[in-house]
Amino acid sequence: MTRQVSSASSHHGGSEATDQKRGLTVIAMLAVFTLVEYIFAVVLDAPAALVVILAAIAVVKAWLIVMYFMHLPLVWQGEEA
Amino acid sequence: MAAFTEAAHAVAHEPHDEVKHVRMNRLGLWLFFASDGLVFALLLSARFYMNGTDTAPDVKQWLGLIITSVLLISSYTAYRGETALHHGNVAHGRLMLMLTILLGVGFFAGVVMEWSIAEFTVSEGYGTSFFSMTGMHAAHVASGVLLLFLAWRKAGKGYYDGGGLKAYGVSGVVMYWHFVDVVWVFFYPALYLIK
Amino acid sequence: MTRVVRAPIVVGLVLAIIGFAFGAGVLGAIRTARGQSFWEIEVGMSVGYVFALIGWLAGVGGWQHWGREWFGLEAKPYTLTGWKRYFGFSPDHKVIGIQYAVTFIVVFLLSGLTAMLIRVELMRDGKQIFTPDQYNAAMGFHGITMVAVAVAVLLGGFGNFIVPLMIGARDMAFPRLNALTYWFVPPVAVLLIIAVLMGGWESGWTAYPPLSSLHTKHGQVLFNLAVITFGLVSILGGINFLVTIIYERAPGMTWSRLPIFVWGAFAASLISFFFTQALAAALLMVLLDRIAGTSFFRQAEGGSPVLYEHVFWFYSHPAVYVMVLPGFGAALEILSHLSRKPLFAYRWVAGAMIGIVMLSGIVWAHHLFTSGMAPYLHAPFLVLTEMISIPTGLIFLGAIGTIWAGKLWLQTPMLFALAFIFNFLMGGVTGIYLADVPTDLHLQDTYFVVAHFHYTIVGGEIFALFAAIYFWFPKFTGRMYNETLGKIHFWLMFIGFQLTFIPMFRVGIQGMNRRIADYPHEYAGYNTFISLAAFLLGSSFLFFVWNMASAWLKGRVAEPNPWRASTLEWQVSSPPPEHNFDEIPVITDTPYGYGGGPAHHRPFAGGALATEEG
Amino acid sequence: MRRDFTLFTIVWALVTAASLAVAYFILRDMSFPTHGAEEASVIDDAFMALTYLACPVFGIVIAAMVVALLKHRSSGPNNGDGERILGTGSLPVVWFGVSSLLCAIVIIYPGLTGLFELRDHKDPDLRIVATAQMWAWTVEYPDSKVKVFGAQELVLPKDETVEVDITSIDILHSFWVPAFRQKMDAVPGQINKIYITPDRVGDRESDAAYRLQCAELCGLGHAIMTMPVRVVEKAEFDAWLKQQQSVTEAK
Repeated sequence: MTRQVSSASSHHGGSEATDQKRGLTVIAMLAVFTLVEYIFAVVLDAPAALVVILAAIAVVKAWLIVMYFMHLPLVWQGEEA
Repeated sequence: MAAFTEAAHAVAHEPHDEVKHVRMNRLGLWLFFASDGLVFALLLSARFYMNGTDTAPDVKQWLGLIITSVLLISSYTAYRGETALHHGNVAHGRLMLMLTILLGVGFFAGVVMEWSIAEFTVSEGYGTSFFSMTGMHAAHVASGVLLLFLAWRKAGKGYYDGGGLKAYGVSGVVMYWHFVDVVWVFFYPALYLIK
Repeated sequence: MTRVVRAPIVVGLVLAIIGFAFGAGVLGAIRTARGQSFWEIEVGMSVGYVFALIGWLAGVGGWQHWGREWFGLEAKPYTLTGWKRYFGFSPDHKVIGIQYAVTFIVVFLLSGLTAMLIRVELMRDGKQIFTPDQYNAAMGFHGITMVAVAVAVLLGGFGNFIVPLMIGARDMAFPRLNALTYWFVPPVAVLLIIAVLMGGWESGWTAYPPLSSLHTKHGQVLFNLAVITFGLVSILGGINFLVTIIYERAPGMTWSRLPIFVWGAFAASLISFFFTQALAAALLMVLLDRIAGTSFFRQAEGGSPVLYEHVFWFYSHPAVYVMVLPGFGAALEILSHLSRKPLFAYRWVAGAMIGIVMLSGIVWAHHLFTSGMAPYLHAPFLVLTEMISIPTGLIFLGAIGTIWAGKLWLQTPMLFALAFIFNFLMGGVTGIYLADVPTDLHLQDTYFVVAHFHYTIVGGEIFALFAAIYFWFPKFTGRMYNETLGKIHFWLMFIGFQLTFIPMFRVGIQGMNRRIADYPHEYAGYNTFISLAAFLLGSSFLFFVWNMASAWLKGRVAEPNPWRASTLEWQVSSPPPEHNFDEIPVITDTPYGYGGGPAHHRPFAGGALATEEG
Repeated sequence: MRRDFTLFTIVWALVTAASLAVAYFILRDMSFPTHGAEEASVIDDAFMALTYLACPVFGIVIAAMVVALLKHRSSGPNNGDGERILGTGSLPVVWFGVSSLLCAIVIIYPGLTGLFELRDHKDPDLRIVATAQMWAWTVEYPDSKVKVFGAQELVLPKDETVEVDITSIDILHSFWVPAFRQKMDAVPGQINKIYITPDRVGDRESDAAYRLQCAELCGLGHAIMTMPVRVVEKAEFDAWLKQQQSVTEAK
């Protein structure tokens, strides 16, 4: 009843080192996005456009966390035994 | 919260299929996130309803950036801790959990500082949104720190030795921590950055 | 003596008091340090209550059987047996089901008594027994307790008891969470009773600000805390049902083989786990405006009462489907078994339930047609709200298709289920008038609305509840109720109900608005009639209580399957054995094997599940 | 089966006819409070249209129940089963289609048409400001600087379109005169408008429908938060206004 899942997107697929490396990639992307958010907020003087841009970036950041840190796909993919 | 759905196995009348058990807990936890997320979503909507896209000119941008970074980094350490425990590397996992706890406390201290130096009051329109949103979020951070501490303690007593599904308890707590982070991902721009 | 002292409820009470003192004390110390008075009643009660709640839950069993594990200690085993299980922390879904059912039926009767008092007051114009203040307190108490009963009694009581049996599971997915969830209920009752003793709150069960955030008595704070706590019951219970139904079904129990009551519970849980937080958010805003000085509802700061109405109805409209969906399920289930026919158009009915869930979240603003919300919202919400009639119509098709050409066995549960069809028809049809903006402008906040929602919730859900009570009574208790008393109860309740609420439609159209302690003399005639009819309705419950009490204590011992029904819960003994099934059954066909269909769920004699061939 | 359908059709026709007759001959004349404004027609017509549409729908369910109850009773579970009708055929599809169609009709008429008719206001001849507070109404006639308060009367001219600006100074209340049908909440800090054209002379003395009633729970005095309403001919109204003006000036 359980499938062995090693989907790259979701979970501790391989060795600890691979997993840790993926975490580093994700946090790096999050850091970059946060910096981009901040820079936009400082330099862009168009409130309406800013709201849209920030909302879009926030969605991407949330997606990264939900998919790679919280392993959302495991809800339907199942656990590795 | 995470541990609400953790480990109901003691009362199961026959040895549950462990995999199924973890699947149920995981789904229950996500349903809880969806439900709890609605409170934050509604507070966020109320913020736009009340204040439009204005933010107070005197929010401390530097402080906002610092606590945001602290919380993001804590998500990374939490991930490292979870991964380590999942692979049975208890010592490293505990170290990372402790680091997460410290960062969480740091974030909490940042919010307290922000509250005490804020130049607007809770009864102003913007203050209403700001204090209620950060307050609700900080309460979740505090409970998350508590849960992380319990997980750290149990890890020290050998409850997660062997990793894999045995370490699901840690995963649950860490997921809760990430959830609190996701909320902040939306709150930060809404409270600090838009103008 | 020590036994009494160690009883879970006593320990819980002691820890609750200690918790309250701790919370209020720490708050007082902080306040004193900041140069404020030590005790401020509303903040003090709120903070104290949070710790009292934690103390209560820990003391009543949460710590012994669960919390210890979080600290790396061994959880204590469950030692209570017999009737004492019902007064402690029990992970058994059957015990929890009875806890919910009995608690909420008692609350229902109390709240009904309040309604009788309200009808005494309204019997004539002018003051009878209540001052306007007391009237508002009674009305608010009746409102919120009945809402709580309606949300929890079918889902909490019957859902907990029946759903795991129906799907062939040994228990719910999270048994301890289930037990903990139930023990949130007593604090809610205590808070509401204290609130009434403190003079009540003037804002009814809807608690609209700025009345609730600026003007009402301290009871408002207790009301808000109680409802937020009750929200947790709804949310955690909903999550538990969803995970149970998704993961704990017996082998072969596919989605298209679920008994319809399980579908009803599933659909209602989808709503309650998600939307309930909106109620918590709305009441939290009111609470913060009162105790923390925020400005959610102060126009000058950008806040608005209309904001509250949106957030509040975003939950409170879907809430009515949390109430009626399990009612639909129970009534259709009973109609099928007691007509000895398969449920008509099963897939359409199950689909309609999910359709109602999907529509329920996008119709809330029809409560705001007269509130001064943005005019461009009127047309879309009119359209969406009217669309709810389509899935509801399919439920009716299922009901009348099921009794068509059946073999109707008119026992008490069947009578209640048939009355459910009629009442909900009345409620559904009158709902159209309220979804339609032009008529709603006149009818909003009148007795027409009162009559309408009593037809849907009392006529619909509560009639289905009584159908369920009589139908599953033998399964719950192992004894049979008295059929004659049951029928007397039914006819008195049915007739009393019609005579009470039909005139309310008319008096509402005529111009009598709701929630008033007094009304113009012109409406007195109708109200006298309504009050007398309401007393008839109220008297029917005397027969109910008598019947239940005497049957439970010394009724005839029931067979495992007195109805010869085909679903799984009837294939085990009455009451069911502790672990439900000695062997998890394997399901091979639909639950409604009547009329020459496959007979895999067919009744059998004896206490254990018969193993059926292929 | 066949005879069931015959009986069903007869009962359905009877119930429908009877309920239509009740609606047409009794409800239409007796249900509503006094028709005191032009806009009331939109609402009353909508009400009756919905009632007529509801009658046959009501009849279907009642007829099905009557047939089942009259012809298919059983005295116990051992008398065999009903027919195995699963409802997997085309009936649910037809039912779904017809109910969707009915729903669409109701949405368009009387729903949307009525909504737009009420929205389509003529130019008002008179503007009044109704201000709610706990627990009394103040009505102001801004053009003539007249104010009435509490137990005084709200007087309106017949056949003139009145714009009512509704607001509140403390909490939520609601402006409702049953004779005029429309209802609108008084929200602090916000002005909500309705338009009414009284078309019949009347007053509170003889008719409870001529009362301004708060229709949103507002605490202790909610029930008694009323103000008598009187609709008079234009000439009489002008005289009343003049008299009130002199009273105001005398103060």
